[in-house]
Amino acid sequence: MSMTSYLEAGRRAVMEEMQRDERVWALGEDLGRGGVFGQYKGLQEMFGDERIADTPISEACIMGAAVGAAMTGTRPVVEMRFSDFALCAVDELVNQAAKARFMFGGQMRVPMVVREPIGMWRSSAAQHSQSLEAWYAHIPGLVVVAPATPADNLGLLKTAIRNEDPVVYMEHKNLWALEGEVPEGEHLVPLGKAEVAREGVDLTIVTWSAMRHPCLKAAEDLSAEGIGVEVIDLRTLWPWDREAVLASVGKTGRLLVVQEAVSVAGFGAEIAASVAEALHYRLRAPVRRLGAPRIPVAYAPPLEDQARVTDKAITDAVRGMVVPQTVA
Amino acid sequence: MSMTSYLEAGRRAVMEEMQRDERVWALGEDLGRGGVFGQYKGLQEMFGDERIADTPISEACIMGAAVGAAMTGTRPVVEMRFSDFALCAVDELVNQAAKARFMFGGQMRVPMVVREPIGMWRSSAAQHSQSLEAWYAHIPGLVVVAPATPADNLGLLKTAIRNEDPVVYMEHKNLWALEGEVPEGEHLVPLGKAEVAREGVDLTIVTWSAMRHPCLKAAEDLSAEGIGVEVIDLRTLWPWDREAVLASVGKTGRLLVVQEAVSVAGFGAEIAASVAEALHYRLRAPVRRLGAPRIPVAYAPPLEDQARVTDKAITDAVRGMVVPQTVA
Amino acid sequence: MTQHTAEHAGASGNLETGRFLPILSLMWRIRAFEELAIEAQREGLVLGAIHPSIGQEAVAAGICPNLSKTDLLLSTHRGHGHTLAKGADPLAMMRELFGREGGTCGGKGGSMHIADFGVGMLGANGVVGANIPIATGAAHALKLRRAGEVVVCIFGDGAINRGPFLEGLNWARVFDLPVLFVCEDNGFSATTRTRSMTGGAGATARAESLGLPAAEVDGNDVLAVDAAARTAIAALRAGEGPRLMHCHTYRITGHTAVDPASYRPEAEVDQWRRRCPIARLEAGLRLAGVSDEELSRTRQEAWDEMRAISAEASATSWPDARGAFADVQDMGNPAERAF
Amino acid sequence: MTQHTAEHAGASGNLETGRFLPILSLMWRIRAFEELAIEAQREGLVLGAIHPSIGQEAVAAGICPNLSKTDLLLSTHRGHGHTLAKGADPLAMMRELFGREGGTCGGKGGSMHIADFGVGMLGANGVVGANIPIATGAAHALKLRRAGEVVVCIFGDGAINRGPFLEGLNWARVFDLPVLFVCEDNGFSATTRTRSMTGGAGATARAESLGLPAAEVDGNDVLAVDAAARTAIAALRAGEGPRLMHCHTYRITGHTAVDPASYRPEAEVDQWRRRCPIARLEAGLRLAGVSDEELSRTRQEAWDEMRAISAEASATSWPDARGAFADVQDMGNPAERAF
Ligand SMILES: Cc1ncc(C[n+]2csc(CCOP(=O)(O)OP(=O)(O)O)c2C)c(N)n1
Ligand SMILES: Cc1ncc(C[n+]2csc(CCOP(=O)(O)OP(=O)(O)O)c2C)c(N)n1
Ligand SMILES: [Mg+2]
Ligand SMILES: [Mg+2]
Repeated sequence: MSMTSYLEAGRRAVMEEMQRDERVWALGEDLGRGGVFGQYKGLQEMFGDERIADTPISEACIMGAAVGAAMTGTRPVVEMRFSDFALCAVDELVNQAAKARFMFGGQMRVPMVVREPIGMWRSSAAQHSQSLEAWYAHIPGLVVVAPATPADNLGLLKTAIRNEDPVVYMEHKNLWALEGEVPEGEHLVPLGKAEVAREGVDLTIVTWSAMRHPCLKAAEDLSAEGIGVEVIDLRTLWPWDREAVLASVGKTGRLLVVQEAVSVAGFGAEIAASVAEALHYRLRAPVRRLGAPRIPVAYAPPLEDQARVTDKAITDAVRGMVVPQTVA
Repeated sequence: MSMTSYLEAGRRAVMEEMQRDERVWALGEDLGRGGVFGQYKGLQEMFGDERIADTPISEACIMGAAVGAAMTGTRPVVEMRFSDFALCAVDELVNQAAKARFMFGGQMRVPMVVREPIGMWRSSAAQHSQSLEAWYAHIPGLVVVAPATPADNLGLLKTAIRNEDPVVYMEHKNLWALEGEVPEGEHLVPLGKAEVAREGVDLTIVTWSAMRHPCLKAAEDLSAEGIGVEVIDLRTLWPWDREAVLASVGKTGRLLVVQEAVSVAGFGAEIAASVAEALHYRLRAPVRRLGAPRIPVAYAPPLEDQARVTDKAITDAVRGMVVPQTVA
Repeated sequence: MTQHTAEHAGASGNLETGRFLPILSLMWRIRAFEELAIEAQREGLVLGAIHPSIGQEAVAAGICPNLSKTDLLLSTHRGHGHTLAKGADPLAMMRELFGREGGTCGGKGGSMHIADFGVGMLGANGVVGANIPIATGAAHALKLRRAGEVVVCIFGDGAINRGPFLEGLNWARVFDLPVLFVCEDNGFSATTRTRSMTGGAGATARAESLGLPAAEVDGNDVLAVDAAARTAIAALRAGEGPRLMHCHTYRITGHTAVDPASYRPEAEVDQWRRRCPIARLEAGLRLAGVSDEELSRTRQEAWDEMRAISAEASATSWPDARGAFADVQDMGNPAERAF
Repeated sequence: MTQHTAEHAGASGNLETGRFLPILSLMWRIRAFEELAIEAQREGLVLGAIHPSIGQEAVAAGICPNLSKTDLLLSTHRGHGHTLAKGADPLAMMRELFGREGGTCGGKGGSMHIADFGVGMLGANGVVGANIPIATGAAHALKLRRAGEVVVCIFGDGAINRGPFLEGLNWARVFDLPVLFVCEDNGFSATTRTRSMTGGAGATARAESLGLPAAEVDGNDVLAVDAAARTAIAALRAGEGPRLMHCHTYRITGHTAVDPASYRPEAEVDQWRRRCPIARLEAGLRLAGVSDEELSRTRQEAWDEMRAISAEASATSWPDARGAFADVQDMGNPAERAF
């Protein structure tokens, strides 16, 4: 184990997989200079400018070329810079990458990873702050991953690069600097497996990506009050770990889903609806979601904060759920 | 009242609004020849080729130009042909149209309607059959409408054209030929109001778009068995008519959401989760969703049918819910 | 900009019959395949839309014989001819159009997504212009892999107004990729004359502005197409980077098989019927000494082959419905967890 | 392709001082505004990214004075100069950068979304190239409304590799719209030299291939920019359809204010510092008889104005947090129903 940042863990994942498999390459804008956040730093020096390829500002072609290159014996890692810019390449991802294997009757595979950094990151405003993971979870053919820790960013990105189908890999911009323990040797984290980040008996929080951290903080604070919160970090949104979530809520009888994204039609709705469908008779309180209001993210801090789910909001929500309810 | 097709109702809506307001115009491919389905037939002869504008195959520019034109004193109706092709114009819709009013602090408005026909339509396969209404419901700044009847297509499209913010207006391709009663004079249907298409006391079905019809068929069949199904056609997905849905489920105690779209992370999850949150203690059965499996739509009929929700599947689901459940 | 018109061997009567008789056969096979597909659609055997390339056969037949099986091809919604010319099995293709078992895509794609990766045909595409970045990426992979193959990407005149045209051609130039872009210009974008929607001189001017050598070609003259393709593909193989060919042709049918195409004068269609690329090649071959008997045998064999295929396809069973859950994705496979 | 370089009045010493003294003032105001914004960012007053246009002021200052208040302008992430030149209130702009009440966008947009519709400035944009279709549509609306105004759309050299560049320019030509596209070429797309990512000759060649007259302009010579803009805008007003200007310039700072820009040699930056567009205009004005005193007063006034503005902006209060729920949409307004 050693302390590594979330950013460095992602860089190491790409580096290790490129060393392991010469078919792996990365493409995107400014990768030669290390990428916009430094996630590719030094890799062009190490692997050359063919395998760490700088591209024109052509998101549609970055994504579309990756689809063609994935069909033709290589394993591209696509860098979209901000998930917001990936909106310039949706046909290529959703109509092409996601559907090709099926539409062409399984004649080939499209093994590509699309890195799409999400989330709020200091006054970045409406076009640089979105979290649209729910969109991709809705699209057949895509795997969706949203790591929350350095170790997971290493282990999940490596696994994603080895996956034979397209993966939308959503790192959170506000986590780049986060430090955490990361195993020394080969570290792979399976897709589709959640992590129980904290155990508890009174209520289950299901979350992913950056929200893991305020959830853990809230759980810590609540434990002082005698409330035992179990925190499940989904890590992969499709396929999400239904078994882990149902087992936990089956035990606690209470579910709170916490997401940074807009709550309306967010991925939390899928979790909440699935749990309500499966465990209605075991629930000791109604399922609940906590997410952003349906507003674009604003620039000025007091406005931006209105879109933020805080640990305070989480503790309040949990308290509201564990306090005995009168039947409405 | 007179019998009119769903397609003709949409055509009449555009025609009437263009007659009423000279700022209204339509743009898209092949509109001069009536549009790909005939929804604009005769309108270029009536209004000239400036107001019914044929465009290059440039979806990004069709959508983006509409944004600019809406900011500059006109009210564009954008024709995307198939909602699938609108995936070539997502930046323009989601990063620009939806956010401009907010991002620029309310300095102007973006009054535009984007017609995006959705749904399965005889062996059209994976790139011409999608229903992605859930995506747009998730995006702050957008209104989302999905009419199911000729009268609603007239009345909702007219209201949408008068709306001051961008509207994603999703007609269903399989309904074009559907005939129904349509009022003679001015007919406006308010956005955000559901219709109780059939009353019942045992279970509430919430649905929208083409699924209204198999739901009504199922309700009819079930009434013969003594099961009273209330069918709510949402009509508008954002804002959805929470009051109507909660009132109905408050009465029946049972909710089944029926959608053509992929169930996972579909809009049905929002409805199911909201109802489970709000009415947990009133529910006589767990909420349930019926939608497509998470597969692309295939070409060959036996495969295509696997993605279809039938009235048979609906009656089965309803029966399963009204039969007394043992506590799990 | 190079011009490829009638300045070739064909006009002077000494065309290589050994090369062009098989090309004639290919053109007839394409024609027969599509005529029979249209007939089958009328009979309810083809359920989705089909976009025939009748009248445009010289493009497919002039280009693809210059490719080896491992070279790659990407096509459009109007892709039957290209796919056949690349060597796909017509029976599997017809089964695909009929949505039957054993179709090239197992019945999942239909006409608009026809593909045969086994012969390097990486797919038709239902989204105009979407094949351009994909083809570019395929060429990028070939270059990374130091493979000697080349990629051909065929699209319509309408596609040059979509952004991916610029992004793909620019990309191919920047990375010096072995890809030949072919604008198969039939004058129409569905029901609209493309000229009225196109600023500037068109495909070659745009390609040249992006640094690609480009050639204007008479797309109804298979000899001209062949000559231009041969030159271009040789340059690709020599590592000279991407190129574009602009082939001028015309579609004799409507946009889809059911489009009456009333938006154009009958006289115009007639004029192009007289320029039929098959009849022109036959005339050339006749001049070069091929007998009428051999010509009609070539035609007959093509029709016989395709008639048999169509009959066999219609007698094939439907695919197993469970196939709808296969080939989606391995992780989160809907066959295990559909809803 | 027209060339606009030093072949104008400035070089010969008889430039119109009445026209260019205000332009000098504008350039200083832009420079001072941005230098102070950078300073404010260091002090923690500007929270989001800022993209300075220091060294590029001649583009904004050469073009915008040729526009009336009701003409329209669209800009990029690097839009302070354009916005000021179009007549926006610098205090409201600085407040926007500081995220304060009374900012041009009420603090919702920040530097990357600065806009002032009251003076025809329809917004900076955080998505490269996204302003091109929007500007095209604004011009389309002006044409539909038979309005006499014109639109100017400024974007960077990196934007010409995005699809919307092709789609927008083609559209503007097809509909003959009154829009002037300006490629403000500072040589870089963030940290990458754009030349290495650009096939063909560049912006003018691409525009010409789409049927737009295009001009190459020395973007550090405000007289050249002014002359080219005047010609182009007059043509627009005469209904001659869209045009493009390719202005060659350089950004003296990094891509953002915090980018050290170590990817380029100091000598190159120095060379461009010596071509400072402000110093060049001052030299021209001096030649035309303007006194050193007047020149330094012009400079001083600009700095004084902007210093006062920066101080006032920093003393302004934060916007009311409830504003986050306003201006989203009326139907389904989150102020009424947020979650
Ligand atoms: C992005 C996109 N927009 C619109 C369509 C609908 N469409 C299908 S074919 C076609 C015309 C294409 O014209 P062209 O590229 O010239 O090809 P052709 O049909 O003439 O072979 C259109 C508009 C589509 N499939 N994809
Ligand atoms: C579609 C898109 N891709 C990438 C980015 C990230 N980005 C912001 S500015 C920039 C460089 C733009 O270069 P250019 O267009 O020359 O403008 P300049 O910054 O030089 O003024 C990039 C890549 C973006 N904002 N939008
Ligand atoms: Mg065509
Ligand atoms: Mg630049």
